[in-house]
Amino acid sequence: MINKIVDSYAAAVADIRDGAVVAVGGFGEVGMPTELLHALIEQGAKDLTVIANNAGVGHTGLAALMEAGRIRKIICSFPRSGGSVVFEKMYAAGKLELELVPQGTLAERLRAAGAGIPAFYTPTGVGTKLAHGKEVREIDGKEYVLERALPADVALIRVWQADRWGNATFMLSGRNFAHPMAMAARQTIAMAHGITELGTLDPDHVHLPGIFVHRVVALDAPDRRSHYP
Amino acid sequence: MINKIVDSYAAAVADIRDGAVVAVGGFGEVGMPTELLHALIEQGAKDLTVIANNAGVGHTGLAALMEAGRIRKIICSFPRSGGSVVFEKMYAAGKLELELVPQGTLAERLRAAGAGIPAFYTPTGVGTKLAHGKEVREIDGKEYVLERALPADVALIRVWQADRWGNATFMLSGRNFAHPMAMAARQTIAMAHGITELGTLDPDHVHLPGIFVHRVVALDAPDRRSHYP
Amino acid sequence: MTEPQPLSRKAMAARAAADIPEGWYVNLGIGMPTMVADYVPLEREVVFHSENGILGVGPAPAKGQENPWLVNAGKQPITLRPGASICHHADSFLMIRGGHLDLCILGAFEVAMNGDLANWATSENDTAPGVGGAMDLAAGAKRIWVLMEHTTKDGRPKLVRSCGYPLTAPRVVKRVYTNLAVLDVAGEGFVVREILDGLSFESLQARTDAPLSRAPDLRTLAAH
Amino acid sequence: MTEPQPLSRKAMAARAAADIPEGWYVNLGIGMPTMVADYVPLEREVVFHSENGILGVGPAPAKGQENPWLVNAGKQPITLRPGASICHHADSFLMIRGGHLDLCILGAFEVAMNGDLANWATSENDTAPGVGGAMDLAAGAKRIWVLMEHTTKDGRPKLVRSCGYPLTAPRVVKRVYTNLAVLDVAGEGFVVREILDGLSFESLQARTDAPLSRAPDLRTLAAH
Repeated sequence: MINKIVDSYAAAVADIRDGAVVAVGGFGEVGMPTELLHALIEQGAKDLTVIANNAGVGHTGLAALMEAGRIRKIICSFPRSGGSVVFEKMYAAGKLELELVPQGTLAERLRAAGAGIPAFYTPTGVGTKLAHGKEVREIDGKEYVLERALPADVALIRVWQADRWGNATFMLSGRNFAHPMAMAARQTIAMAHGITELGTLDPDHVHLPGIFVHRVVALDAPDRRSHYP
Repeated sequence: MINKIVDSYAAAVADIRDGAVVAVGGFGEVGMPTELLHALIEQGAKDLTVIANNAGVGHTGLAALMEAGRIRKIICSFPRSGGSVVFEKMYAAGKLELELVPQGTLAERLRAAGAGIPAFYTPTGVGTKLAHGKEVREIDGKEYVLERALPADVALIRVWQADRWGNATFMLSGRNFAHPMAMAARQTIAMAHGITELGTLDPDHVHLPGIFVHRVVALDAPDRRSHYP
Repeated sequence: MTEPQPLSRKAMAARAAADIPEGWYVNLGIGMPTMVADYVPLEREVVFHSENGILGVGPAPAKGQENPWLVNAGKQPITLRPGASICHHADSFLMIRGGHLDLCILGAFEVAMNGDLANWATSENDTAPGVGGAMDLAAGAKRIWVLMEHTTKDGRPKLVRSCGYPLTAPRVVKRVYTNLAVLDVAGEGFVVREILDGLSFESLQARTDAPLSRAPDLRTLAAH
Repeated sequence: MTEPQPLSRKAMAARAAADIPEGWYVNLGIGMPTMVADYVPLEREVVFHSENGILGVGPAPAKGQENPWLVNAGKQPITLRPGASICHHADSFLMIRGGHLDLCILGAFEVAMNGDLANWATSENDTAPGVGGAMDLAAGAKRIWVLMEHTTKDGRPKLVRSCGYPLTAPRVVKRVYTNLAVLDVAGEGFVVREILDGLSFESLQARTDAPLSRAPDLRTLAAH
């Protein structure tokens, strides 16, 4: 029997290694896998490269992981936003490397990694400083920049419902980056607001097929820790 | 009020022009927009380039359009299958140009056109005769072939339900190529098994957002002609 | 002669809103552009897109009716209108980058007369600017309109011959709505289509770095 | 000495099926490979993928129970099993091309000792061959196994030093299941892991173009 459901956050993140590239779902706070990030702090992995749209808010979730000194580099589109206090302090202090990527290029580079596409051309960024050092090529009279796939070792995502095969649905704008990140990662770990019996999700309406999900933990697993510290 | 619903097949296909590139949904017979193809025969556009996974079966639908001499070139992955009698005769007689594309490359080239990606690298086809004449590039020690986006002027697709904004759902394996084709086309024309009131489709479960659909005709429109001639 | 009162932010948003025809798919940038939606009546059906995978953004929810799972690109609570749909981020940016949006209205630091847009970083040395979806929108939408004050707070022109700030995308802006005028990008300058009632063309030129010319049917800019 | 009876097509499918562990995501090529699913018991959960956007293909439907909206890549009616999901063609091939499938079992015209696969066109001059998803599967899946007769109908070897037919993909095949043997690709030849009961190694070599070697634990090929 395939059973991707584990019974604790600790088990879910148990084998994330030092130096891993970790994609973190969420757009702002919506869809952010906060509890998985807190479990990752407990777990202790360090020297991480994090892929996320934002660089954390306040002192919980991604910001807490950052504040704990576990993140070496962050790849994101919009690091500074209301409340990104930890990022700003650590970046200014030179304790954090930043790779700034246009938001659509970020999503597309993740999908490309999932699709076996090592590189693709895009008009986004042409003629800007974010294209510096990248190959620019004229195709049919228009210039494009070559962007590389962005694979991850692990993706941490928040889903609405999930079954033991890892099939998942999302709730409204909670979907955002979770889908391309799950495609891009060798191991996707999902925290689910509800665990549902195999066969109860409509095959026409599974958002994220189980092939992209490797481990599932229920939101209310016993070691849930939504606030940190 | 946005209303993409037209009241006849004739109106749906009215402005497809000679020489157009027409993407035709369906995998085998499932999801094939047969009635739209018959309306296109009536409409008279010729010198068409057709993008489709298969090259038609029997003497209806795509095969009928082909037999009527309207197709100059077909871009597909699997032209010959049980019953592809029209294709085989016309191809052997030199009346049809064929561009053979691996099925996944076909789907990805369509999506790329929809995504504003003019070209991408893929391992599919490397070291085969389908890579002849194409750029091959080594990236991180592995060889890839450069494939170009495949945009269409028009996509003809069959959907399950649709509303007046063009939002659509699919039924099971009827989904197949319709989605990437709708993304790739400047104008997507959908025939719908059911027309539903705006607001009745669950926003979380719209398969094809209306931004990709430009015209909708109900399956049972008065000029439905499912068999040809 | 006293100068007339520039348009308020609300009036600017309303002016841009008046030019959006029914049926367009439109993305509104964070800040003032987001206000444009408030001035498009629901019965004129315009489909608003938000980068985080939403097509069919509706009006802001009533206080206390916010759905925590439903925010726009600015992370503000929103509603969906009938006909809305949700997609993931890669598909959402496919809509943007694939040229499926009819229009994107953005704010800007500077717009150059050749259409160059600078709206993401204020200097080459900015410590950690965020680019967000600005470059994708600027490069991908069918049309880019800019909605911004005509000058900076300290009076420096924002419609310039050549951008001093880092570019978001070259040659993409088609039209600019300011608190003083509506202008089209014209390559060698800007064409003034509408000018604030009571403001002289010379005064407008004095607040603009790039050369201005009059549209044949130059009209008065009024709140809508 | 009379030669033993080669494995039937069903026995070949069953033999390959025996090697698929629970939990793998597996695509089965059209024809004999599709039969492999019949020999994986439902309680050993293997998730079968079909190119046309199906994950979780179940057994063939009973006569009269066919759903016209539900076919596999060979256009045969199928069922879905609990846990199945549907996606569009681009996402379906993303699964294939992105290395998400643990295994793909394909038929072949020829397999070369370096793993080269030829299974889509029988000659350079074939008038209109169909490639379908063969090249995507061959280049994309984590493992490629081939299921085919050991020789052509007229006795020519299909396990060759070098493919004569147009390639589907170079150096991708890991293992071959034939009606006479189970063999691993070994670069300079094939390693025989199992051989049909009663067939001599020399007889097998005589029907094989590429050089064969014995696996240290060479076993007898038996129907499963």
